[in-house]
Amino acid sequence: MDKADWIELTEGPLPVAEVLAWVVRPGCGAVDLFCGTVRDHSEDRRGVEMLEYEAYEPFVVPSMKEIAHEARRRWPEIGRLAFLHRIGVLTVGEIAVAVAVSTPHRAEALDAVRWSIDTLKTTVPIWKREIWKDGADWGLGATELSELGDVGLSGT
Amino acid sequence: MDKADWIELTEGPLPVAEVLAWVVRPGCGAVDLFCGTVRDHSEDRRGVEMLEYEAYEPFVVPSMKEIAHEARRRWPEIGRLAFLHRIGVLTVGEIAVAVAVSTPHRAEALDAVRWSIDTLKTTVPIWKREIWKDGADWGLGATELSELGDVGLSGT
Amino acid sequence: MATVLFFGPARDAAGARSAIVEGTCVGEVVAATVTRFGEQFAQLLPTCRVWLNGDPATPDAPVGIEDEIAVLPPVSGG
Amino acid sequence: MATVLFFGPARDAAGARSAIVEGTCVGEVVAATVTRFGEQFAQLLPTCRVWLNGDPATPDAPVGIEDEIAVLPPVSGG
Repeated sequence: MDKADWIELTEGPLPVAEVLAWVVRPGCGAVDLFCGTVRDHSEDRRGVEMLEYEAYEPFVVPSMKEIAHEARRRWPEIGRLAFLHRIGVLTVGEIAVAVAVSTPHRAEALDAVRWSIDTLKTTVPIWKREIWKDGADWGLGATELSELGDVGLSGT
Repeated sequence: MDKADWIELTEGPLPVAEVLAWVVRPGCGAVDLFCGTVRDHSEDRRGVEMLEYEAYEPFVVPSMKEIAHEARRRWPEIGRLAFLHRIGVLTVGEIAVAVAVSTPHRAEALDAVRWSIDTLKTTVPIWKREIWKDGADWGLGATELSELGDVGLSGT
Repeated sequence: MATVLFFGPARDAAGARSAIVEGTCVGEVVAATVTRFGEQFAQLLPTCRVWLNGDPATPDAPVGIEDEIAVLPPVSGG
Repeated sequence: MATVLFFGPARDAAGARSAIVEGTCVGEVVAATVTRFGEQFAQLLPTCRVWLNGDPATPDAPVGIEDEIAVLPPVSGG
């Protein structure tokens, strides 16, 4: 991994320890890594056991690349950046998404990670299905799909 | 590690992969991990090769425990929380400090990590010495030591 | 005529992952899906975005057999 | 009389990690360090916090041989 961005959609467990080691740069004193993990409940659905993620696969990586590009435009200090999302069936506690950024100082890493995960959640074509003891249904609290341009012009 | 907070001062490499796995909770859908890493420069000091951290050792863990306590008061949603700091000599790219938090939703994890690392940097009795090719001196941009009470009453 | 892909809840509502649907532009194809896939799908459609070959589509964009229209309900990744 | 510990830049300025310093309260001990450790240390002192046995100290707090006073310059952890 020599390139500056590590952007991946995968069915296997996300290699977060490797991501964390990869994202460190000599010129950067700060690394922030956010992980979205499978939770055992969702609003009033108790006992969620698994999540199944599906994606409009050919367009996930391009969509994450657009976010990466915009993040670098907003925070030119970014050293390395990683966006990884998993699809398929995940059990409680497993990591579904990882966002990691290195920057010289900490404020930029924290800001860039927050903006990136917020944007990823509204612009990347991925859906989750929640599977609990007595049923299964699509994730609550879904967000109408936005174009990066829509979100890209607000904030910061 | 059964307890809810993992607070440690150590001379060895920080076990961040282990921290990341430990901090995940079934009731939490978000984990944020911030790492402060050794940077190869500092303001106008180029070519920093190593940092040496020293601490008022008996009071580092108590001071970090106070921060943990206050973080849990501010964000009662926190599942697990880890603050680790390393002392001794570190080379460029090594991790000096790690702050990790899990919460049900992402905003709280990101807020709690930011507040915790900001507070840790001003209230924990640790000093760094920068060692570069032609010299060594104490870290630039040091902050007058605050009581947690001073910072604890502002913000959020 | 174009291939229409349905994702997430739209797939359940349509009862299909994909379908070949008549129409010469995006708007015509989408209108035809409403007729064909019934009430539940029709109710979901206003919350969905429609992409043509990976980009947001306008209703008057012409389509042919090679084109892929995607019906994308509110997303829930992460 | 109390043990005084010097950290970070205060250690360099004092030229010592610790010292036994005369005085019956924190204020007296600190005043004695200024006399004893010279100009560079005296200049740094106003930026330092002074702790007594791990807690912030007031100048009038009484001290004895068992007590530990720490001179803590601006911190730079993390």
